[in-house]
Amino acid sequence: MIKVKNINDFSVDTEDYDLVLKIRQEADIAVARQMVKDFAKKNGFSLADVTKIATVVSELSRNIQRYAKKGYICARKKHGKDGNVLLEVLAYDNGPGIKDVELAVTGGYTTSQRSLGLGLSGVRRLMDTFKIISEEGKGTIVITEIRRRTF
Amino acid sequence: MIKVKNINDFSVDTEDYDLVLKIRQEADIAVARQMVKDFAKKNGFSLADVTKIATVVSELSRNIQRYAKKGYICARKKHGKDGNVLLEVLAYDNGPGIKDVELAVTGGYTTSQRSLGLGLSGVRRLMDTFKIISEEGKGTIVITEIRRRTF
Amino acid sequence: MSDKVVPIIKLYDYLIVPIQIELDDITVEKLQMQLLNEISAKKARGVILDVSMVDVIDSYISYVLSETAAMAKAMGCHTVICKIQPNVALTLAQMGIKLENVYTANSLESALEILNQLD
Amino acid sequence: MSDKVVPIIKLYDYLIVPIQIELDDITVEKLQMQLLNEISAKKARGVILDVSMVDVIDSYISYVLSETAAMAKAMGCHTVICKIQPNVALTLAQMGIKLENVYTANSLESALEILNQLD
Ligand SMILES: Nc1ncnc2c1ncn2[C@@H]1O[C@H](COP(=O)(O)OP(=O)(O)O)[C@@H](O)[C@H]1O
Ligand SMILES: Nc1ncnc2c1ncn2[C@@H]1O[C@H](COP(=O)(O)OP(=O)(O)O)[C@@H](O)[C@H]1O
Repeated sequence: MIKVKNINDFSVDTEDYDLVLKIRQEADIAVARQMVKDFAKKNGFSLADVTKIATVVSELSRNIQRYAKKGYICARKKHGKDGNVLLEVLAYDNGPGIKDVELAVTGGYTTSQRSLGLGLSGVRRLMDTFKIISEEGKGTIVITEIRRRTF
Repeated sequence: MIKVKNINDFSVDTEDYDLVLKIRQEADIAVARQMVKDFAKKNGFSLADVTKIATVVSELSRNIQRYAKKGYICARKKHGKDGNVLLEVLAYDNGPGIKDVELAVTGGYTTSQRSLGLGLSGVRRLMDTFKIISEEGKGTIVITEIRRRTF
Repeated sequence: MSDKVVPIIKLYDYLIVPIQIELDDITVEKLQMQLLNEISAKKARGVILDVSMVDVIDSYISYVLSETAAMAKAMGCHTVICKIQPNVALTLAQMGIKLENVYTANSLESALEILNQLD
Repeated sequence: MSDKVVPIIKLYDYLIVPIQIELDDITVEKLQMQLLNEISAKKARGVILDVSMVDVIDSYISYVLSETAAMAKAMGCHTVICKIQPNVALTLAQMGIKLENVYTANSLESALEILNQLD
């Protein structure tokens, strides 16, 4: 059980999640991608959405690995107010944090040499909800949800 | 150390060999092939002869696996009377033995369903010397040598 | 063989590369190395990447593929990405990612046609 | 994916199969299954086995390859074995083994030519 309350007073409890995946090395990215993909499939998400979700996990876990060295990817199934099923992906790390979150979420901004800077903005575009909490020197949390479509 | 004297009074001492490889399952065939191949290469055999030697090991180890279930492939470097370098491959098993050795070495004879019956005869054609000792109910030994060619 | 992550088939002046492995970061970097080495060794004038088996292409993989294509171009070699899965194409489009420096085709046949016309 | 031992590329009505793995008994049997399945699924009229990376073909592997080719033929599909290593060809010849039911070619281009002429 990991309880976190230190990033902008935001609290994460990994016990609330169906799936908790440690990201420590590059190889963990592929594992996380695969695990969350299977989880989404099992919960009846369409193939198009499964592809999006896998891509989101790929982006968020790479950011953890690249900028914070280690952290967690968590996933859970939720029920929205309107009875909809949602899949939530949460990425959490205790890395350096992001100075200007606005800028980081703007497509095209990157602090990497070989990168497009389209990761976070891409995730926001793929998912139905997107929230990022980051504090310099403390870490970063990204919380994002996608609705299960029935058509 | 395995000393064997039970097949037609023929004695094999695995301590005399540079390489002794257990054959117990199909996967061991590829390993034996690779190990003897490396050994032949290291001892200066030409690529053409290395290919032949690997093929010989493949045939003999498959026969062990297929007809006797388990056995050994051994290999060693030897010096011929004329100063030539030889590579000897020995296949040994305590399987059912071969009733009619003459017939078994004749190309085209096989007791398998899906097989050409060109294994033992092929080995004999590829190598410079070939000897087979087999006793029903006791087992089979194949000893075969190839000269290192300097051209 | 350890640094070869994909099989590469030479046909005419072209290389056909079926990518039938998961593209993680390490793999995609090895893929880049292997491709550039083979383009140079075989003096290839075109390379066709068959990505029909690849079910995730994210921003970094896109970046490396485009970068590889740019390097190939500098070596006189065009790149065609062939049989991208519709869901993968959709995801890339929605993220605002465009594969740069590459042609795209729906089949190996049309990929070859594109390369033939460029020659 | 576990039963797929080789990548298979479809070009026109043909399958191109680069065999870039060691052929042991288990692998060669999986290869046979995979090939026959894909010939049937893709209605292939020709299959090209690129064996340039294979450095041992013994009597059993020969048997399975010839058997596969015969089964393919029964399904209306010709088999070309392409780029066999000279040392492997020599060894087979010396053993008195002939690959049955297959055509042989030195390059992918001539393999395609053979199949085109058979059509
Ligand atoms: N977990 C994180 N920790 C610290 N900084 C991050 C993290 N994730 C993203 N960033 C910052 O946000 C920028 C934009 O991220 P992103 O859109 O994913 O693109 P990219 O990773 O390609 O640069 C990164 O360049 C980096 O500076
Ligand atoms: N180690 C062995 N133990 C018992 N029988 C053997 C052994 N090796 C070969 N044989 C017999 O000799 C026959 C001919 O062997 P071979 O020429 O290698 O062809 P194949 O294995 O294809 O039949 C086999 O069918 C089998 O009956």
